[in-house]
Amino acid sequence: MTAQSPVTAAFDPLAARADFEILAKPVYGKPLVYLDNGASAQKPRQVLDAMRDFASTDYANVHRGVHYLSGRATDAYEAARRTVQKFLGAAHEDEIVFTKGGTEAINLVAYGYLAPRIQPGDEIVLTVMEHHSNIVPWHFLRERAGAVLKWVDVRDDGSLDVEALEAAIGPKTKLVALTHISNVLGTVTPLKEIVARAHAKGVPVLADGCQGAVHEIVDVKALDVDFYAITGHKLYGPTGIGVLYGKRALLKQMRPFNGGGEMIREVTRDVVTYADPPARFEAGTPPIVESVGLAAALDYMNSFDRAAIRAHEHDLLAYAREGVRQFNWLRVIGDAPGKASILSFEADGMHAHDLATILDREGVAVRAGHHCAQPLMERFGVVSTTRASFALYNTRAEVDVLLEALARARKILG
Amino acid sequence: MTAQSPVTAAFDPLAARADFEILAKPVYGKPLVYLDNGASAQKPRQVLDAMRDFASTDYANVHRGVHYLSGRATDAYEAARRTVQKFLGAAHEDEIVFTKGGTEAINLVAYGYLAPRIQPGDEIVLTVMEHHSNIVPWHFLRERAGAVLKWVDVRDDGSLDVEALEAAIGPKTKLVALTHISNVLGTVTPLKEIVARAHAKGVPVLADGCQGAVHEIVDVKALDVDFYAITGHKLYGPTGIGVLYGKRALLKQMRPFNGGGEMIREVTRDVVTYADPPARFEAGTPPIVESVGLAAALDYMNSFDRAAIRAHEHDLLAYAREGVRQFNWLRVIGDAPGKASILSFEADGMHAHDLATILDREGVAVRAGHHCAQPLMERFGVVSTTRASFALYNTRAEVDVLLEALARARKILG
Amino acid sequence: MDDTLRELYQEVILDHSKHPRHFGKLDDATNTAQGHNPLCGDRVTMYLKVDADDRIQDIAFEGKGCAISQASASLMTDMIVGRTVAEAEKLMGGFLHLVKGEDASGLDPDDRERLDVMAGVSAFPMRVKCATLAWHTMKSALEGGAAAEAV
Amino acid sequence: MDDTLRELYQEVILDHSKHPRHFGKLDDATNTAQGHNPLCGDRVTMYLKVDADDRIQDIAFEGKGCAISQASASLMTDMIVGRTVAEAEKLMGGFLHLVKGEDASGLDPDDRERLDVMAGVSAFPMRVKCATLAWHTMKSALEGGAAAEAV
Ligand SMILES: Cc1ncc(COP(=O)(O)O)c(C=O)c1O
Ligand SMILES: Cc1ncc(COP(=O)(O)O)c(C=O)c1O
Repeated sequence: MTAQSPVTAAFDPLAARADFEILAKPVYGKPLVYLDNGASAQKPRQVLDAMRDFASTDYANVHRGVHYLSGRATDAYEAARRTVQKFLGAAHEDEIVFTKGGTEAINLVAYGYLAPRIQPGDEIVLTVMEHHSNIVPWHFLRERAGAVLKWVDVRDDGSLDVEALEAAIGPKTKLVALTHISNVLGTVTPLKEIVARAHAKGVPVLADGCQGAVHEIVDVKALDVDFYAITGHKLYGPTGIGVLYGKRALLKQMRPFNGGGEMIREVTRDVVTYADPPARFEAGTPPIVESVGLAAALDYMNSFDRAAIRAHEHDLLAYAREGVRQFNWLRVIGDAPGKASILSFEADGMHAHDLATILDREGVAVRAGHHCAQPLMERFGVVSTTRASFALYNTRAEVDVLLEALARARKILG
Repeated sequence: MTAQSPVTAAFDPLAARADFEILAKPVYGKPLVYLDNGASAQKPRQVLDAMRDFASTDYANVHRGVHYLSGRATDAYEAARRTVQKFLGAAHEDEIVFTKGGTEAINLVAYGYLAPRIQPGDEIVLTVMEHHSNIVPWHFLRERAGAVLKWVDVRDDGSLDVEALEAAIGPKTKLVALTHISNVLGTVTPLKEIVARAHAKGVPVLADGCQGAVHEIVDVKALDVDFYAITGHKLYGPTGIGVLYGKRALLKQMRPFNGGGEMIREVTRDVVTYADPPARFEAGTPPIVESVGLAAALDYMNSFDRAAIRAHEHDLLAYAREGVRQFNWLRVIGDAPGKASILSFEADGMHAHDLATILDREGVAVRAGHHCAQPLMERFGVVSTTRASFALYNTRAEVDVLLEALARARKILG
Repeated sequence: MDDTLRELYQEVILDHSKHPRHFGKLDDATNTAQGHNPLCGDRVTMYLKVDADDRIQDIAFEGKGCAISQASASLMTDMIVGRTVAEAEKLMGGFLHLVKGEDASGLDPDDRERLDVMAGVSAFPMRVKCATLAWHTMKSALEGGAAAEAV
Repeated sequence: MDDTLRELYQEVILDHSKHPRHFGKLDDATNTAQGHNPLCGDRVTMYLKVDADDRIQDIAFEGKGCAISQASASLMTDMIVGRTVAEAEKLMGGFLHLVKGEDASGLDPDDRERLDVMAGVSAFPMRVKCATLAWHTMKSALEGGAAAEAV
């Protein structure tokens, strides 16, 4: 392999890079090689401009005003909802609930859907590779309502055993909560098949799509998934916003989560009645400017051939995976077939934090730690890993810098 | 009175106006007169620039990375916390919890503090002038846990009867939840005195400061209030962020609300332990860029003499209050002494929505409706009101435009 | 004065809103429904008397609201009485097109002319809900009377 | 190579981290505590044997961690054994100043010299918690053994 990307790739990461000002700014006098995209992606100027322009042209609070700016802001906010709807392939715009992030989207399902339905002993099926955001809300239901968590293991290569998952679904299972893509292993779960099997047993499925929506082309209708959670800041969009997709029929049955303005139909001293979804779940002033930024981010992604982005990311992963084979002191964790562009590894005698510190001084930003996935760390018998995660703007040349920096770290620490 | 502000005012609204690009943009070919500040304030370029600069220079996810950008972002986020701490006069920075808005800040108290402490029949004291955001979370506790809501009335001028409030606090009262400033009446409640009386009966007080922090100079230590909720977008800051101030000792006793990354100490398959405040309540990726924007907004406010801003706002209110006396068909709702710069009114034979539509075409943005305060509407026997609310950038000349537009509306509809 | 405003608040509209036709209750109503505009808190109650031939024999409404919603309700009741349910629903379809600024050519020319006073609403997207509330409530009454909400 | 990195990962540090002194358990410990760095999940357990005169007779630690935290623990145990509790706490105060890049002139010159290998940490604010974990845990053990967290 060479540092040149194959000519077949229709996607040009260098052209895209120009949209990300921050990538051109050196750290410690060295070019920034930003490989911490799994934690958060950088934002293109199209997103930052859209937000600033909106805030300085059309801003007001939404929904309840009859004046010009309020109308403009409401239109922008609702247009953003439709942009998300199309991005996820949802049937209806009222299936799109804006939240403050991916974590809150999952908590909304826990509080609004599951909590009123849980009896002591009822089960929630989840996998050992879940992010804490898709674990702790269920632990709450264990602590507070006696729910039982049923953990499904992954194979040594990080792939999910669908049979094992199906076997874990029993008569007391109330929900399957699993990730679409593991933020540590890169594993892509066969969501459509899992949903079909869970539905055959009458159990709904919540997919944590915080990584999934970044790397896969999602169609919630085709997946038939019941809930799908995404987060703006990993999708090249702003912080402070996420989305819960929920099937209309399920959202309608859910009780509200936060109480406040906008989510009510009527409030008196004695009684309160609630608005229909999605308003029922959007209490208070929503992330208005952020909705505009999120729509701009999705538009940005769609301005490319998304399959070509995907191919580019897979190329980077393959190139990096091949590159680290030269290091016999390095063990990759997660090698599932078809996995997304996330590379976690452990290094003999080198702690992830030391490694990350040395890489950092070479300009290479990676993540070191448990990645909010402690049960998975335990599964693989590690305390932490080092993780390089690739976005559309990364290049093979950057992978080369990573590899060189790894070799240098070995020299320093080895 | 004349359209000139008194020369004694140290604050120059025209100079400040220049910081707000949107105010210079005409609507329907007329100068924008933005008097919907109670719903949301416009943002100065200092805020928009700070956010954009941060996003294109120092952005990464916070807290868990060891790389350069992660350190920069974490520092900025924690510096924002200290800026808020100083703004509110809090004793400790860990008493500042970032939320997605004012509504969520109040819900955090309902879910994290009060829910585990409520027995059927326990009482929550609140006033009839609360915003739905400080009503519905307590209705949830009524619906779900049998709490009883005790409503304290206001006088005909909109002022709060402190004796009546004290009398409503009984042995079963678990919380007093009241606004610092009414978003409809402009009434400023005597918070310090109320807190003292509630504490004398052993009851903690939550103040809804979403309007209070905008118009008053707040010192939570001096007020001795237990919880104080604020929202970014009304403070000339971004959407998608708010703050709960909570006394350290109380926050420590609270259980978590949202579950996810960052708020845990350790997660295993069977057990989860939680981080200390404020992290315990900040599950998931927080509103990082928004924290920078909020800090910039507070810095912006503090770049002026805040007492002078307050005097300017009071001058606008007095000028407008005087101005509407000429309209014998108009009834002001809320005339409490010392009230903040919010003017609500009802007009004979003219529905608030019709009025607001006509004002809008004159470039005047006001709010029409129930202002998320239906119990208060009921108290005053109206379905809706028209509300003009003044910010630091408004001028007497704008009040004149409002008055002319009102006269014109009367001609059209009267 | 702004032309679109003059168009919105025409004499006819203001007259309808100040002196609404068919305002009140119907004691022998066969169909009723409540409508609610959560934006402003306005509500309307619609009473209809439908005979065995599905003809709307009588109609009345109660409630408070802005000039647009009151005028729309008044005009609607005036126009609908005596029509069959199917005709009323067809009229409603045309009306919705009209106030949203869409193609309303499906309307009978006479109806189109009478409804024309409401066409100005299309320039005020934030007020469309006010204009349609009575109509949605009427439809909801015909369908069995669940609470209607302005949409 | 970056000078600050060379400063951080000096031979002495790497040697301490690879061959930590006083690594293991103390069966007759009078004081123990667990420390935890939530950032990376690292943990350390500290065992101390304090005699009637408040002198630290023996000390040992167990746990996994990065080079910085291991070296810091190793160096600390080496330096602290034989001191009184008060002396250990004074040393800790100076150490904290040193790794935060603050004025550490309160340290005894000999101690200052031995601790100097850790001074490089001050250029890496995100790693200060790694360096201080063992010290906080030691303090927590002396205070009665509640779990310590890197701060
Ligand atoms: C798989 C996965 N789920 C959930 C989350 C939580 O998203 P957020 O922190 O934006 O709420 C993340 C990212 O942190 C993630 O990678
Ligand atoms: C008094 C008061 N409380 C609470 C809120 C809710 O704030 P937010 O909508 O930002 O959550 C508002 C504003 O809408 C308010 O005016």
